[in-house]
Amino acid sequence: MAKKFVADFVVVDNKPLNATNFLIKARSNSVLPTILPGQFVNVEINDAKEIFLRRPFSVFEVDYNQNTISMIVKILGRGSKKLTEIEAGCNISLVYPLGKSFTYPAATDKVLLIGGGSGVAPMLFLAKESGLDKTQVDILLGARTKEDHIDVESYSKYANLHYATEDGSLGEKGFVTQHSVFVNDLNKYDKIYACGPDGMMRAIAKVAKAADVFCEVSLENLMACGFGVCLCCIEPTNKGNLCVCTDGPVFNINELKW
Amino acid sequence: MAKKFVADFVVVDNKPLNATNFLIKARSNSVLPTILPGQFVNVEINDAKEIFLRRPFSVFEVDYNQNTISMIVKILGRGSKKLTEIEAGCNISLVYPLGKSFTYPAATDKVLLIGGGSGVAPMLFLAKESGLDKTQVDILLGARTKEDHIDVESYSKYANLHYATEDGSLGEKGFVTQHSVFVNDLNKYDKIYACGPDGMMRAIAKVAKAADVFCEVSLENLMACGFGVCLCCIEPTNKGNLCVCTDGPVFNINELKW
Amino acid sequence: MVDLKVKVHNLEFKNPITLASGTCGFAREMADFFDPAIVGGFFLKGSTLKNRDGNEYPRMAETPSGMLNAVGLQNKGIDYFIENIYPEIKDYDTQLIINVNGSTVEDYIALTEKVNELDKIRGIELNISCPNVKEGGMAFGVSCPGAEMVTREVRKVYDKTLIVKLSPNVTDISEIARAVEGQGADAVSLVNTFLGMAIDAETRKPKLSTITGGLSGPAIKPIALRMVWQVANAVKIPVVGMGGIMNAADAIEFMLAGASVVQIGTAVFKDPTLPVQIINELEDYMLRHKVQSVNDLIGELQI
Amino acid sequence: MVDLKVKVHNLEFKNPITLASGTCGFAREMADFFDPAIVGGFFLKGSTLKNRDGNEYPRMAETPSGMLNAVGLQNKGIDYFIENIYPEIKDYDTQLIINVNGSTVEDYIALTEKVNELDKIRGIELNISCPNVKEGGMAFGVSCPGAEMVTREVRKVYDKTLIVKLSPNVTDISEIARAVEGQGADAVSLVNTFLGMAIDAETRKPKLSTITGGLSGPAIKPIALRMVWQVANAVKIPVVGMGGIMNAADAIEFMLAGASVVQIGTAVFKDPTLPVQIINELEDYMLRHKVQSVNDLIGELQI
Ligand SMILES: Cc1cc2nc3c(=O)[nH]c(=O)nc-3n(C[C@H](O)[C@H](O)[C@H](O)COP(=O)(O)OP(=O)(O)OC[C@H]3O[C@@H](n4cnc5c(N)ncnc54)[C@H](O)[C@@H]3O)c2cc1C
Ligand SMILES: Cc1cc2nc3c(=O)[nH]c(=O)nc-3n(C[C@H](O)[C@H](O)[C@H](O)COP(=O)(O)OP(=O)(O)OC[C@H]3O[C@@H](n4cnc5c(N)ncnc54)[C@H](O)[C@@H]3O)c2cc1C
Ligand SMILES: Cc1cc2nc3c(=O)[nH]c(=O)nc-3n(C[C@H](O)[C@H](O)[C@H](O)COP(=O)(O)O)c2cc1C
Ligand SMILES: Cc1cc2nc3c(=O)[nH]c(=O)nc-3n(C[C@H](O)[C@H](O)[C@H](O)COP(=O)(O)O)c2cc1C
Ligand code: FES
Ligand code: FES
Repeated sequence: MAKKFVADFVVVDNKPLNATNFLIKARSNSVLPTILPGQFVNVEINDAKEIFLRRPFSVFEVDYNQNTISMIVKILGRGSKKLTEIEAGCNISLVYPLGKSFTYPAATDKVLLIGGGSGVAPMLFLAKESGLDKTQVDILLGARTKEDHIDVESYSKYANLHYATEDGSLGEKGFVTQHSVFVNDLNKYDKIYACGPDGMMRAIAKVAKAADVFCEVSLENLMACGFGVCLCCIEPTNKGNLCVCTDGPVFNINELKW
Repeated sequence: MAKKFVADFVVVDNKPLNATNFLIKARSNSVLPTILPGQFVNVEINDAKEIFLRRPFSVFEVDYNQNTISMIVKILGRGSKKLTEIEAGCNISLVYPLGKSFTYPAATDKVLLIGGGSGVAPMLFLAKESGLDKTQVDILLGARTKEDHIDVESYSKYANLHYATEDGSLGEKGFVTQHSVFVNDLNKYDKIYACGPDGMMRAIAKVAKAADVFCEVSLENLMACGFGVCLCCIEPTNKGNLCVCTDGPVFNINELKW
Repeated sequence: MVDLKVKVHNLEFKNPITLASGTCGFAREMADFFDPAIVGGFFLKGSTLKNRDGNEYPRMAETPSGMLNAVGLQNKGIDYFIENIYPEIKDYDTQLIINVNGSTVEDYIALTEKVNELDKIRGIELNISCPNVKEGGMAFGVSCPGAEMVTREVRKVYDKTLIVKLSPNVTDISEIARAVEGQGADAVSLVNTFLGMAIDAETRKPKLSTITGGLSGPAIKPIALRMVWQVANAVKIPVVGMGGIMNAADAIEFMLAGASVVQIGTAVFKDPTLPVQIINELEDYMLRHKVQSVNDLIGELQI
Repeated sequence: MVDLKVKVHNLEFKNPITLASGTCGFAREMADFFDPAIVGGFFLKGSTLKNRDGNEYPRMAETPSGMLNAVGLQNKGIDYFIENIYPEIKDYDTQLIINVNGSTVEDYIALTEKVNELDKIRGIELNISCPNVKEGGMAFGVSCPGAEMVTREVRKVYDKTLIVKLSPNVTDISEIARAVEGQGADAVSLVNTFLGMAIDAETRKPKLSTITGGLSGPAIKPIALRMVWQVANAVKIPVVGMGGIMNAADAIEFMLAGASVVQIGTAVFKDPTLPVQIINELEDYMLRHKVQSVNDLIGELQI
């Protein structure tokens, strides 16, 4: 298996992206290994009473020159809350790189990336790294309202951006699975990639399966270790119970028992 | 029994007094009750993993105008270390006021106050509050070296200051019990008050008992609750096992089974 | 408004939030912090027939999310309680339950008979689970015959509410619960502390004078909750639950698992006003979840 | 230099720091983080005769200073291990001990017989204490007759080092330890997880698919340490200690209490390189305290 690391990083930036999402960038002292879209890090939450385990977050950006890893952290509970309060200059311990990446698209593929909530992180990472032309890549982002969306305009150079909001305050009204790029054009894509809440993943998988389109989703099962030893994060698949942390978090929907 | 409180204070100052001792001043939102020398507060250590209980610290100063309580915190283990890292502006939860104070001296008394390490705190408090003239009050402070002493020059208006260091780098060389004011002049004092490490207290008590001088010592037994319900902090006395947190921390040496 | 009232046998509690024995003194100490009438009740510090000095210092050690104690039932004996403490607390408008301890069955009986005379003490908590005494205590609570014997004999001399406090240091706590139920216990309370130990690696000595002591606090909560759930499913009498409760959510979890009343123990060392806060938060929870009566929470775990 | 070598029956450990079963996979997963030859040994993930899917998701819940798991011995069965995993790990220069689990005594025997053929597995850890399986598991480990029977039958077919892993969910763990010693166990290891439970107050549902699960981590350390101390005083065979060890001081405390070797379990979830750090810190401690050999720490609690 691939070499993995535990190391203290120094937080170089922690900025709010909106009311509940923060961009945290941390620098390592040592040279970073290759980290691919879909992979994640397991983060120790400092000084937090009654938080025992690490918390997993997808990698959002890697800068091999600066030796930094960035992630987008959404406040969900106590651990993520505490993490978003970390200040630049503080140490933060990461276990990395964890999990398997998305299957890279072929050079001629047309792809649809769908992100929900903080699930945008690996989607943007993939858009940037895919090596495809902007014309080949659509990104569909879903959130409850305009305010819940993260500003990703800078990614318009890598992809065509589409938005769905439940209240219609940005882009089309409704869930991502109701959005026109998803409803009308599904078969024009060679590959669909998605990351977001469980419900969204299942909804996407259902339609993609029916349409028989290649589709990979990233799962967020509860984890204790993050590197394949505890067997807590399992997902039932055609090959039995697989570990989301090592066999995933990215799965082809055809493997899943959904 | 007297009314006691649990409340969040705001740290208004935290400054190092030397390498291991810090002065922490915290302000309450509500009017402070009367707090006397020898009484203590029980402090919640914020955001510290694996620190479960509060930590007791003697009150060093009370400012009823500013609504502040100050304490001198010496770094001993994890809790005190963490506490000395608190920043001004942070909240800190105190249970207060706890324990009984020293017996105030009579107006004509000549008194000797002996402080070891962070035990200086209640001694300086008492010197200031005793209402006695400077000529009536001697303070003897003991520490390992000059560097371990806290600067208390401002108290020279309340008392005559004497120092003992183990290496002789400040004042007389040796333990407080070897210092001339203690060795030669014990019987000129009407009352002796002491606060410091257990060994020092026992040594002082032994001599004071032999010399039959009134002597009160403040004990630092391990505490769980600090307000008399757990019975963990007990000290054997003539009246049976008494709670250091409610029956003390100040005891007349004649009560103790030393 | 929501209805917080709950009954354990004949005992009416104005709300299910009470204070555990040995961590709330004789209630008066808590009165320094809040009006005792606010809480459901107090399980008073363990009493014995005669004065007990308890164990030697040191008696406590902090542990991860918990603490060990080795107090050993220090108290001045029941007569001192009756003469000096009872008069001071008897008019508190809340339930006062006395925690009764003996080295022998005769002790338990003699103690109970004295307590029986106290009008304002409408129930006893029979402690057969103290891990910090050499004789009696936990020895009775870890076997069915022992637990049965003490319960049976005390039951003979006591008509008010008899709550038997169980030890978690057993293979099958439901078995013990059923055993005391069979002998007429009106309720069971659980858990007492877990037998634990702490060592100072630097001095290579035990941290407690008694080497082992009783573990309490949030560390034990998952085990205590499991035991409350098992016992509630095993007996018909009400269950009083405790073990590491630190907030309203914890208290609610114990009720969902089957506890009619909960006790707040070690948590008050961190914050003596916590019981009051928990009552308020419980009300908030019930309003938010549209639960009319606390009785609609008891045992309502969705499985 | 200090001498870290220690023996458990015939098994030589280069140092007393090993990894616990179920928390270090099949050792290869740890090899992603450090050279397996550094640590004393690996107690491999629990194996069964046939493939087991384990329990349903969710299988874990965080608790104060600990966690609950309900994995339920998911593994591909011993044949898969022998064919696919053993060849990959057999040349690690460290002790590899296999953790053996059955629903029936026959399972245990069949499994042991297969393991017996594996040259580089010089010992088995007989798990009679898994709280997360419906049949077998803990059922054998919580009574003397059950523990005795499995030990006796396995002993008949196994000549290498037989370590029996005990359940802490019992009234008297020394009794069980003595029972398995009497049936020829070469060592005992303890503790397995405590049966616990977690509830989500908001959804009013259990947090684990199995309702109850096994509690591990620092929360249980005081109880585990007490049990190791009791067992070490009750038996003559060596004791392998574990339960919440997070640092060298914890490891040393277990050795002082009587453990010859310790296992690091849940702690590796927080930091997979921790076992290596602990070995270094143990050396520092021994130098600082002028302890020549780890054997001079074992059972050396000063009382
Ligand atoms: C592979 C992977 C990648 C992830 N990437 C990101 C990311 O890039 N950005 C991001 O913001 N989050 C991400 N997450 C989710 C993130 O790990 C959780 O939000 C975080 O662990 C919650 O911790 P907490 O202490 O705030 O919540 P807690 O206080 O522990 O829990 C709050 C509530 O949320 C539930 N919960 C906690 N964790 C999860 C989870 N993983 N799935 C479902 N429910 C959960 C709990 O059961 C509880 O009800 C990822 C998770 C995984 C497994
Ligand atoms: C009434 C009272 C008043 C006090 N006043 C002051 C004060 O004004 N300034 C001050 O600096 N300290 C004071 N102390 C001592 C202070 O409470 C301890 O230093 C502090 O609790 C240590 O916490 P820790 O987390 O740093 O140590 P830990 O990490 O918990 O322990 C470190 C080591 O110190 C030992 N230890 C911890 N607490 C005590 C104690 N109370 N007595 C003896 N050994 C102990 C532990 O056993 C351990 O070996 C007072 C104590 C009491 C009871
Ligand atoms: C310091 C201390 C003293 C205790 N004394 C008693 C006692 O006298 N009688 C009793 O039945 N339980 C006693 N207990 C046990 C508690 O009542 C309670 O059962 C246990 O602490 C678990 O609850 P908790 O985790 O909320 O504290 C004591 C606990 C502590 C911490
Ligand atoms: C996720 C998980 C899986 C486990 N699986 C096994 C197992 O397969 N066999 C076994 O004997 N013990 C198993 N255990 C128990 C551990 O080996 C160990 O006994 C226990 O966790 C206590 O040690 P710790 O607190 O250091 O983790 C498991 C523990 C955890 C947390
Ligand atoms: S989180 Fe431990 S195996 Fe996946
Ligand atoms: S610390 Fe609890 S009684 Fe003194």
